[in-house]
Amino acid sequence: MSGARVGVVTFPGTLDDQDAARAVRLAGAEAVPLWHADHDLKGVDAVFLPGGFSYGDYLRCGAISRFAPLMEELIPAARAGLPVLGTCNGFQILCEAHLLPGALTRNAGLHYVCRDQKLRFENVDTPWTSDYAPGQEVVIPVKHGEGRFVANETTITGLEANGQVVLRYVGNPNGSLNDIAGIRNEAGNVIGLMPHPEHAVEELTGAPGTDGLGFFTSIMKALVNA
Amino acid sequence: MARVIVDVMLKPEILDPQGQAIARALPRLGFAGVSAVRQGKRFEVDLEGPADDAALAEVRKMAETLLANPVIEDFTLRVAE
Amino acid sequence: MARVIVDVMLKPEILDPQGQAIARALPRLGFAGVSAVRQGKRFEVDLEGPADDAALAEVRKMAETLLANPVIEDFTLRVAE
Amino acid sequence: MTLDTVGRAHETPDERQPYTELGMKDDEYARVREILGRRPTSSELAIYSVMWSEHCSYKSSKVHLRQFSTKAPKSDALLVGMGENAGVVDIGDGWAATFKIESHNHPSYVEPHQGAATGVGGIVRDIMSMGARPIAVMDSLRFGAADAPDTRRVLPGVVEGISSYGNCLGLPNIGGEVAFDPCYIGNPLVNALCVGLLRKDKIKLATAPGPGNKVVLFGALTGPDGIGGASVLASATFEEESQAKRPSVQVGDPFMEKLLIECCLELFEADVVVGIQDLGAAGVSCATTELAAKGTGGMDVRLDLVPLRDPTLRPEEILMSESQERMMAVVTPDDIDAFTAICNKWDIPVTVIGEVTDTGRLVMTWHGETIVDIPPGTAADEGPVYERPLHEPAGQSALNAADPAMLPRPSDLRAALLSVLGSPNIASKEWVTSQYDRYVRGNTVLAQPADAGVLRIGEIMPGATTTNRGIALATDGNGRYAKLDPYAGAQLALAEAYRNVAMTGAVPLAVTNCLNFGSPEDPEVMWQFAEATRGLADACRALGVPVTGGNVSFYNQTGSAAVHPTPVVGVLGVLDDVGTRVRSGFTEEGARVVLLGETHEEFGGSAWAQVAHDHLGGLPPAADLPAEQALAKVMAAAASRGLLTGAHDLSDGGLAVALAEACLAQGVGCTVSLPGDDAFVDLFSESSARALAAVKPEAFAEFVELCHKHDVACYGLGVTGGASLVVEDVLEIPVDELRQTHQATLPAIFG
Ligand SMILES: Nc1ncnc2c1ncn2[C@@H]1O[C@H](COP(=O)(O)OP(=O)(O)O)[C@@H](O)[C@H]1O
Ligand SMILES: [Mg+2]
Repeated sequence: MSGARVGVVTFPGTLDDQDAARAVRLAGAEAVPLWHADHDLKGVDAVFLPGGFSYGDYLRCGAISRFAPLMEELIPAARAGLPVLGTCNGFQILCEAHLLPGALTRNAGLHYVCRDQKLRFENVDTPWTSDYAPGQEVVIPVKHGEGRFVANETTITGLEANGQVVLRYVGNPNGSLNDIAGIRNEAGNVIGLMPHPEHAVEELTGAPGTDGLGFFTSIMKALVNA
Repeated sequence: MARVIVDVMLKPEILDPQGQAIARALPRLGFAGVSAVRQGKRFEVDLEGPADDAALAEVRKMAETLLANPVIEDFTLRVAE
Repeated sequence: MARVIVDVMLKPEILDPQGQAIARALPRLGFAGVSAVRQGKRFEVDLEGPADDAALAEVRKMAETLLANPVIEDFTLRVAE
Repeated sequence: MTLDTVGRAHETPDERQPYTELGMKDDEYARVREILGRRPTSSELAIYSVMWSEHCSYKSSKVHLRQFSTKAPKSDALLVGMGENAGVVDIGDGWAATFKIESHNHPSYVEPHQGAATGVGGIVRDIMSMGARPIAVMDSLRFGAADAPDTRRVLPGVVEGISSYGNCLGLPNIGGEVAFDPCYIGNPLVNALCVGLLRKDKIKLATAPGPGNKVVLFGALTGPDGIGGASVLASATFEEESQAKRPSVQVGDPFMEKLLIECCLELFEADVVVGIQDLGAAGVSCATTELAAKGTGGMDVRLDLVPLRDPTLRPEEILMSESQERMMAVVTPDDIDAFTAICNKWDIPVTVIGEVTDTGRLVMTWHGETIVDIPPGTAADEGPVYERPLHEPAGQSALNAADPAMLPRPSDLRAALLSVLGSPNIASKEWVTSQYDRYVRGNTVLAQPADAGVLRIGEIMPGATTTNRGIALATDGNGRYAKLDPYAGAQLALAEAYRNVAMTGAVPLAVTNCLNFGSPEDPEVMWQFAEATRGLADACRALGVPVTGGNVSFYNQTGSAAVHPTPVVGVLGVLDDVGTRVRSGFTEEGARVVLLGETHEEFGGSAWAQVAHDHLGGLPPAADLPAEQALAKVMAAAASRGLLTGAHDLSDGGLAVALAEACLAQGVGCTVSLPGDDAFVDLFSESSARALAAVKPEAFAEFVELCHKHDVACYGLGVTGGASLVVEDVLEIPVDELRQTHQATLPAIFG
């Protein structure tokens, strides 16, 4: 057994933490629960910020969570290179914390949407995506009411030019600019995506197929080879 | 072209979970001295013509039927300077 | 006890689907003469003390860091009469 | 303002009290005076009026609901039966499931979003109060005609309310129904179901034993929610002119409820709860009287300690407040600190408001003065019981005589299929279900579009004994059938839910129900109610599945026009190995398509009669319960032996719709021929106890033998494959065209 330890954060109102921990384990790593109110990253090698409605998504999704004591530890660690993946509410928190550019806003259709979403990988140059290939198409569920990625023009141009767009929707569910479903920071260690890979890791449950498992096997390999 | 502002707030006796969650979070974020927060909606309605009485009556009707939910919300209306 | 109002609106260049949906619905509901609608948020922040300069500075910081997201939103702040 | 104390009640025996305004009858009020030996205080009146209301006391339905117990089939699975917050069923390997369905019809008409949201919140707390972790929700919805303007207000609001509340709780939505009929225009039916999981030896009950134990209120603060009635009371009693406006609408806070769920689970895990009760319709009144009545018999409560959102609330209003997201627990003095610490961790307000006693009295004080002193059982259990008069509705025989056999039949069956498939009742409900999170918690094996929702239970709780089991749930109801014959209609609702569960390979175990009817004071409605309960009780006995609980919703009517009698039935079943579950529809090419069950010419209340002729008349299909049971046995055996690649039951729209839906499931077409000699009857009749099975070709002989063994008629219709639905010599429709027709309807109406 490897020593790869992936932290899974729980805020009040986090919902997909159990799923994320299961996915981490299925990939062969250890899932370490991290609690929002602790100033303690427990020495993990990577962090997964799961989806949900932290603080009820009141005010703006992720707006209150980003001030949590745990975030005070996580923000500098991420800046220093700790691999961090945020999905859905986790992505929103990463944007609110300015670890990723842009913001996630109300879906253009004004409805919450849960569906099995076709996606295309654009850039796989991150510790969370090395098991995928550029151009590869996968199906992974989305489920959100506020997933429309927006940023000013310079930011978008920069993201595209630097290869920071990781995932694009094939059939845009929410009106995101440039069909953007997931991005990474410049260094490549912090990624945010609206889709939920942790819901596509087993044949029996969740979305059809196991297309999401690659995120977890990728980080596992990255940590073991590190 | 005139702009009318419609402010919509939950009636005072109705629970405002959003406002409460914000108010509860503030001390933890280092903000002291706030006793309550309520969150509502603000609409900017741009008119094609001037904000005369007829137009304001129209916006009022719009607020009553569409912008606010009279079962749980109150609204106020004013012309932007 | 004073009340400070913080109005938060999406920056003009950011798409506002809620405002647009309302504007589109208006003609169907028989309202004419509206050229655009934008929807934002309004916060009523009740202070324990008076709305003096120190308190207002505090609320401004709160608005900048918490109530509004500067990436997509602008805010204004005023003391309620 | 004068406080109406027990002392004052003694001194002013003749003071007029506004019991009529609170919905109490003269004799009910007289009975309260008799119980107490004096006039009630206004607080006591508040308690009795809510506890003896139809909603809380079941005074009109009780005599009929008894049949669910007296006729109950013997069942080893039933751990807790009717009468508790929710029934509990043994699902094996040390695990138990608890489930219940409840209505929030009227609030959802007044304020669709909040009404539906708080409906979900309420049923989830019911499940929590059994000591369970809520693991999924379902919603059964009925609206007026799809294109009616008010439906465009009500439906999107209701769906958004369920979506925002349920999604925020992190409970997957695994199924439900959406139906339309003009009869529901002023009375939508919003029924929400929740299912929870617990260890068999950890069931919690609403009880307050042990004098000296503390009574704890935790969760949201109490505000002036849903207490229109109480303001009447306070102002009428005290000539108070300007009572603040009290909203009858309650607003829910799903975030608080999510914290409450996690908090309760930690409390149960730490074993610091003696008894627990959710605060539902009658708030503190209900929780205190019921806990006290089921415990040692007495309780002292300091009502002024109840933490308030609005400090101006009067005691009567606190007693009647329906503020959401609150729970009450009984805790030993030794455990209070541990209990409080867990609440604090989850940011949940917690307050000790009283103590259990053995006095046999529920005594409440307000700043030291006694305002309530009653025997709690008289409020909780000894409410009035009515045998309401009933008789068959005047038009019933004319309705039954209007046989659909006389309706002109279509010459173009292809067009007939498409028009039924695209009609709002049959059309895809994806516009609704795509707003619900069906994946959260990672245990959803089947959800829409499936005949039943299926959950894996092995990974749900920490410390779970390893198990491969799963549970399946379905809800069904058909107001059109029940209008034609409420006895049969209730049986058909049960039969359909039972059949839907059986389609997954699960063995149906237990039943919950929500009975939505008009006014019980109308003898014709009461007849419908009596017939439906009798039908349901008889059918539960025949199928061997006990009723574990449910809910009655009366007064669903506008003026004198009642909704169709609408019993909605939920069935829970168990799969020993969830890995063997059968998926819905055709999932692979090359499977043999088999029709199970007998088709007769039955068009009363059918989808075709409605869509083609806007007709409701005749008699509903016969409910053949032994045949349903045999069908379920075949499915369970076939699933566990792995003979099937898919299945789908036949219901509204008959074989035609079932074939189309089976093709749509995964985009796999089929080529079939019809067994009978009247293609129209074969395709559109709605005979019950029928299903489609997609059988692995190599298992065909074994499957046929299985059917023979259980005496289930089976017809090989053809094979799956291709990109079209082909009914030889009758019609051919590309799956893409089916999809287009099926999916376009609701988005075209609701945007
Ligand atoms: N209100 C709802 N909430 C959740 N799921 C729903 C709802 N309405 C329909 N569904 C799901 O959509 C699918 C199709 O519904 P329906 O055609 O009514 O099924 P059936 O005829 O088998 O009862 C089923 O999986 C059902 O559970
Ligand atoms: Mg079905």
